Amino acid sequence: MTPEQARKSIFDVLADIAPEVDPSTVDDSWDLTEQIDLDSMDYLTWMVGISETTGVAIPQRDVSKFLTIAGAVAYLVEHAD
Amino acid sequence: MSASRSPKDLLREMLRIRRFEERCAELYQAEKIRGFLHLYIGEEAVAVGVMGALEPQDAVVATYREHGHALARGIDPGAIMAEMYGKLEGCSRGRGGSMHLFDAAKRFYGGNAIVGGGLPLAVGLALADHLRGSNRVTAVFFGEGAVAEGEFHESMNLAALWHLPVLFCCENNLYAMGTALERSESQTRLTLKAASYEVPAWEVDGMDVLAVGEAAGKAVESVRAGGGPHFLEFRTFRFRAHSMFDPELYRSKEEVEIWKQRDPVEVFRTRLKADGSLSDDEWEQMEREVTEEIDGAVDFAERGTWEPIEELTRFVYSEGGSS
Amino acid sequence: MIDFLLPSLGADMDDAMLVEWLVKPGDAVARGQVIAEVETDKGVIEVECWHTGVIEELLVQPGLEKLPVGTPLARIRSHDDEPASTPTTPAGPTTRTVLTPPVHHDEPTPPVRHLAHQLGVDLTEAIGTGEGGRITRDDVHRLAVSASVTPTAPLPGDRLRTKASPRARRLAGERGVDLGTVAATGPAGMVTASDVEALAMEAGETADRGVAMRQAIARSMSRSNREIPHYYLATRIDLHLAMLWLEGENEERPIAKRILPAALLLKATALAVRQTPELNGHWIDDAFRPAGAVHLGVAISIRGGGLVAPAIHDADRLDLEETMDSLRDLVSRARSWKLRSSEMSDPTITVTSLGDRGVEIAFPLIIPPQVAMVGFGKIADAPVAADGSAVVHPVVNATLAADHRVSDGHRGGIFLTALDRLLQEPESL
Amino acid sequence: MNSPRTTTYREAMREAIRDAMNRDDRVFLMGEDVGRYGGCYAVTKGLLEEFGPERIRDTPLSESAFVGAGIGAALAGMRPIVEVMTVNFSLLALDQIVNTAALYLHMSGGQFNVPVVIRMATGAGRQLAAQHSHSLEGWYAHVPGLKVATPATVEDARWMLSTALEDPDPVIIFEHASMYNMEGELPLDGGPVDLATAAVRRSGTDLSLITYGGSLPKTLAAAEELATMGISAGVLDLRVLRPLDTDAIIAAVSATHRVVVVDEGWKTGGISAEIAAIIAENAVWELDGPIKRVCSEEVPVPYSRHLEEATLPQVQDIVAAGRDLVAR
Repeated sequence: MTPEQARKSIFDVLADIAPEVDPSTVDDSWDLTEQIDLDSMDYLTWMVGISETTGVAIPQRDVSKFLTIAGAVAYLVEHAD
Repeated sequence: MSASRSPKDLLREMLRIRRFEERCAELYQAEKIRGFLHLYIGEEAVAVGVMGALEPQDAVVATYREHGHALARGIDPGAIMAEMYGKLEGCSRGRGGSMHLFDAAKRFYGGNAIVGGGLPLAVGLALADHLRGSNRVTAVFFGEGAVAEGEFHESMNLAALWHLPVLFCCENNLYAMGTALERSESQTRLTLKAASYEVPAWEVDGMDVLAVGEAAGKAVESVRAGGGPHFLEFRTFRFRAHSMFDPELYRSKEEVEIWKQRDPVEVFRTRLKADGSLSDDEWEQMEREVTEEIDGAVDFAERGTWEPIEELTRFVYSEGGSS
Repeated sequence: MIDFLLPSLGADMDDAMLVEWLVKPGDAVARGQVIAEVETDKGVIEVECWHTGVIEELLVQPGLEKLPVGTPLARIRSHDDEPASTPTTPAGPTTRTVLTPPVHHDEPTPPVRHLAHQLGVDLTEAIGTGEGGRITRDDVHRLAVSASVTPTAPLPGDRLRTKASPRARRLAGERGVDLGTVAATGPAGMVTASDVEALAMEAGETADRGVAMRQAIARSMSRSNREIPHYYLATRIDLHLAMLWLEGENEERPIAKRILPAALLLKATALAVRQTPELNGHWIDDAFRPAGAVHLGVAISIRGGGLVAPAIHDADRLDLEETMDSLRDLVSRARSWKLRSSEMSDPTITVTSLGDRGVEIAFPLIIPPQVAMVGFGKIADAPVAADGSAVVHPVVNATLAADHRVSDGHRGGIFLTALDRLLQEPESL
Repeated sequence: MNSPRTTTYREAMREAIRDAMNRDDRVFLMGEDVGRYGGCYAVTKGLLEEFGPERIRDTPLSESAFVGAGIGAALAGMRPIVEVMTVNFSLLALDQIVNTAALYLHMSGGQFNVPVVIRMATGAGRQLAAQHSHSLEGWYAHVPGLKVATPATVEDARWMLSTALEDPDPVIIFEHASMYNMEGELPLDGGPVDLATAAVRRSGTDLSLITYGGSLPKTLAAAEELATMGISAGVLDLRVLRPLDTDAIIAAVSATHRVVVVDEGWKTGGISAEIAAIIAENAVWELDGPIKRVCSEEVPVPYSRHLEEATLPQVQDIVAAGRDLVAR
C-alpha cells in the first residue's frame, strides 16, 4: 500500500463521519481531534472503518498511532501487506 | 304626599302630567324619543288620586303606561325625560326607556312591558311585609286587559288566600290596545271577578280626582289595618291612541269626544273656577310653572350623556361578589 | 319662521304620504291642533302641529308620493315673528322656548360608534351620508370594506386541504412538515399530531429540521430553567482500576468490538440509579411519577449544532458490549435523523459526557419532564492520595443535576457514592 | 379527624334547607306540596312540623304567581327558596324568571337585587314521558343575570344552597331526579362551596369527558370502562352552567387534545353546543380530533322503557365516542 493509497482510504472513511471536512486543509502532523470535531465514538468508528477497508487490524496498543494523519499513514503502509 | 292636599294641588298634579305627556308626543315625532310610548292623557285623575292616598314607605308597581304614576309618585321629571332620551342621567340609566322607569328611593318597582307581569311581583312585595309584620301597602296598577291573564287570577287568589296587604288598582279604559272590554271578557263587571276571591271591590269614577282620592284613601286605610287585599276598578278613558303608531280603528271619534266632555283636568278646573277657589291668574300661573318645569326637564334630557359602551355588562350581576 | 316637518309617528315608520291638509295659508293654528292627515302602513293618522302661529305656506301637495320622515311640509309664522300685531288669543301658554329642530350633529350614535370600534374603522375623518352628515351604520360597513384589511397570512401547511387535526396542522407549521407527505393514522383517516412528530424525526430537509430542533431545545431548556429547582452535586471518581481493566479487555478485542470508557460510565450510571429511584422518572401534573425501567438518555451532539438525547432502553440490563452496540447505533441514527419518536419521548434519566471536548466539570440542565441528569467531564490523569502518598491516576468528575421537588442532596450523594463504588469493580458492570 | 358519614343526596339537600332556615329568618320555602305532603321528592319532609306554615308555604298550582311572588319577596329583602316541582312546570314561570328576576338589576340601573333561589328537579329516566322528562338547564344558562348550579355529588347537594342564598343575584339549582337516592360521603367539617368552578372528578391523559348533574355517574362509569381498554379518560364535572368555568374546559382539552361532552339535553342550541363553541374558539389548535357530543336524541322523551333508553345518553354511547376519538 502506497502512502497516497493509505491517505485516500483514511479520508474516505472520515468523509462518512465528518462530511464537512476538506482533506486539503488537514495538517498531517497535528493531533486530529484538535483539528476536527470528533468525539471518542467518532474516533473509534473511524478506526474501525479504516481497519475494515484496509484489512489492517489495529490492536489496542497501537491506537495512539492514529492521533495524526502522518502516524496513521505510516502505520498502514507498514502493516498493510 | 298624603298630607291633605288642596284641590289646587290635585289640579296642578294632573295638569303637570297632561303637559308632560303632550310634550312627549311632540318629542317622539321629532325622533328624540324612540321605541314604544304609551300616553296617560285622560287618565290623570287615577294616578293623582291613588298616589295621594299612599305613604312614602308604601310600594308601587306600574305598567308601561306609567308616566303619570311616576310623576305623581314624585320621581323627578328630568330623570324621566332623560330616561326616554336613553341618557345615562335617566332614572334607569337610559336602559329602560318609557316602559321601564325605576326608583328605589320612591319604592317605585317599575313599569312592566308584560301585561299582568307586575301582579305576582306585587304579591311578593306584600308577602315580605306580611312575613315581617310591617303595615306597608303595595299598590299595583294594571289595565282591564290584564284581567284576562292567568297571572291576574293566580295573584288575586294568592293575595286573598294569604291575606296580603295589596291594593289592586284596575285602570279600566275600555280598550285593551285594540280590543274592547266586551270583546275580551265574558264577565265585564270586573269587581265581580275580584269578589269571587273574597276581595272587597268597588267601582270608582276614574275621571273624578276627588272620587278617586276618597275611594283610594278608604281602601288603603283598610288594607293597612290588615283588611287583606282590596280591588278598585277605576272607570276611565285614554284620549290618545294606545301607543304612538295606532290609527285607532277600533273606536269612533264620537266616542272619544263624548269622554272628552269629562276631561278630568278641564272638568276639575271649571269646578274650582265656579266655586271661586281658582282665579284665572292662578290658572295661568299654574300653566306657566308647569311649562317651565317641563322645559327644564327637556333641557336636562338634551344635555344628558350616553352611558359608556364599556359599562354595558354592569349590573348583569351584582358588583362586589356575593356579599 | 318655523318649518313644520313630517313627524315620526312610530318606531318602525320611515315614510308616509300626505293625504289631506286641514288648514290653508293664513289660518291660525294652536299648539296640538290637527292640521293634516297622512297615510302610513298602519292606516291614516292625524298629524298635530306643536307650534302656535299662522300657516305661512304649504310646501307639499297631498296624494303625490311617500315622503321620508323629517320632510318639510309647511312653514308657520310664529308669534314672535309678527310685527306688533294684536296677539291672537293662543290656547296654549304665551311664552315657550321654541324647540330647536332635531339636532343632527354629526356625532354618530353610540351603536354606530360601537360597530366602528368592532370593525376597527377610524371615524375621525369619515363623512356620513345620514341626516346633516351623520355617520350611519352603512357608512361604517362601507369604510370597513374599503379599508380592506390585508387578508390574514395563509395557514401554514399544504395548499391541498389534507384532512389533519388542528394540532397536527399547527405542529406541521412549526416543524416545516408538508402535511401531504404524512401517513395518517388518526380517526377517519385524519393526520394527527403524533403522525407529524414521527415524520419530523425521520425525514424532512436538514435546514428545517435544524430550525425545528433548535426551537424544541429552546422550549425544553427554558421550561427546565423556569420550572425545575435544580441542585448540583459533583464528585471526583478514581478510574485507575476501571481503565486498567478496560485496557486489558480491549487487548484481546478486535477494533470493531472495542469498548469505550463511555460504555462503562453509562452502565454504572444505569445500575447506580436503581438504588435511588427518585432520580429516575418524570414530573407530570405537579406530581413525580417514578419510572419502572431505566431508559438511559444519551446526549448526542449533531454535526453543525444541535443536540438530541435518545434513550438506551433498559440500560441497566445490558452488558457492556450491548451497551456499546446500542450507543454506536444511537449515535449513527441520531446523526442521520433516523430516530424513532418512542426513543425520543421516554428516557427516564439522561447522561451527558463532555470529556471529549476537554471539559472538566459539566453543570447540565435537566431535560423536562425528567428529574435528574448526570454529567461526566474528561478522563485525565491527576494526583490522587493512595495510602498516604500521592500517585497519578486517571480520574473523572461526575456531576448530578437533580430536581429538588423530588429528591434532596442526601439522596443525590447516595447515588454518586454508588456510582463511584460500581466503577471500582469494572468487571461487575 | 372526623370521618365522613354516608348520607343520600336527598337528605343532604334537606339538611341544607334546615340549616339555612335556622340561621336566617329571612329564609322561607314555598312551592307545590312542600309542606303537608313533604315534597314531591320528599326533600322537605318534616320541615313543616319544624318551621310551621308561615315559613314552609304550600302554594296553589300557580307557578307564575308563586315564583313571581318569591321574586317579589326577594326584591323586598327576603331570601326565599322557591321549589318548582320540576323544570317541566317552570315553563309557566319562565316569564317571571327571565323577564323579572334576571333583568331587574340591570334594567333598573343597579337599583334592585333579586336574591332568590329557585330549586327544580330535572331530567328523565323514569318513564314519565315527554312532558315530565325535560332537561332545560341549558335554557336558563342562556340568560345573563341568572346563575345556574347543577350539584352532582352529595357534598355539592349539601353545600351549594348556602352559597346560593348568600348570592345577591338569582340562583337556580337543578337536582336530577335520578340522584335523590344516591349515597355519598359528607365530610363532617365540610363548608360552603363556590358556584363558579368545575371539578376534576377523575384525571386522565388520553381523553377528557366533560359533563354535569345527572350525567356524571354515567360518565364516570364510561371512564372506568375505557380504562379497561387502555384509554385513560379524565372526567370534568362542570358543577355550574352559568358562569361556565371556561378555563377548566380549555385546560382539560389542552391536556388531552380529545374531548367528549356529555349532556342529557338535546344537542341543538344546548349547553353542549356552547361548550363545543368555547373549545373551538379558544383551544382549536389543541384539538387532535373533532369535538364529540353525547346527548339525548332530538325527540320528545318517549314513555316506553326501551325507547326512553334509546333516547337518553348511555354509558355505551360515551365509551364508543371515546374510543372513536382515541382510535386505538
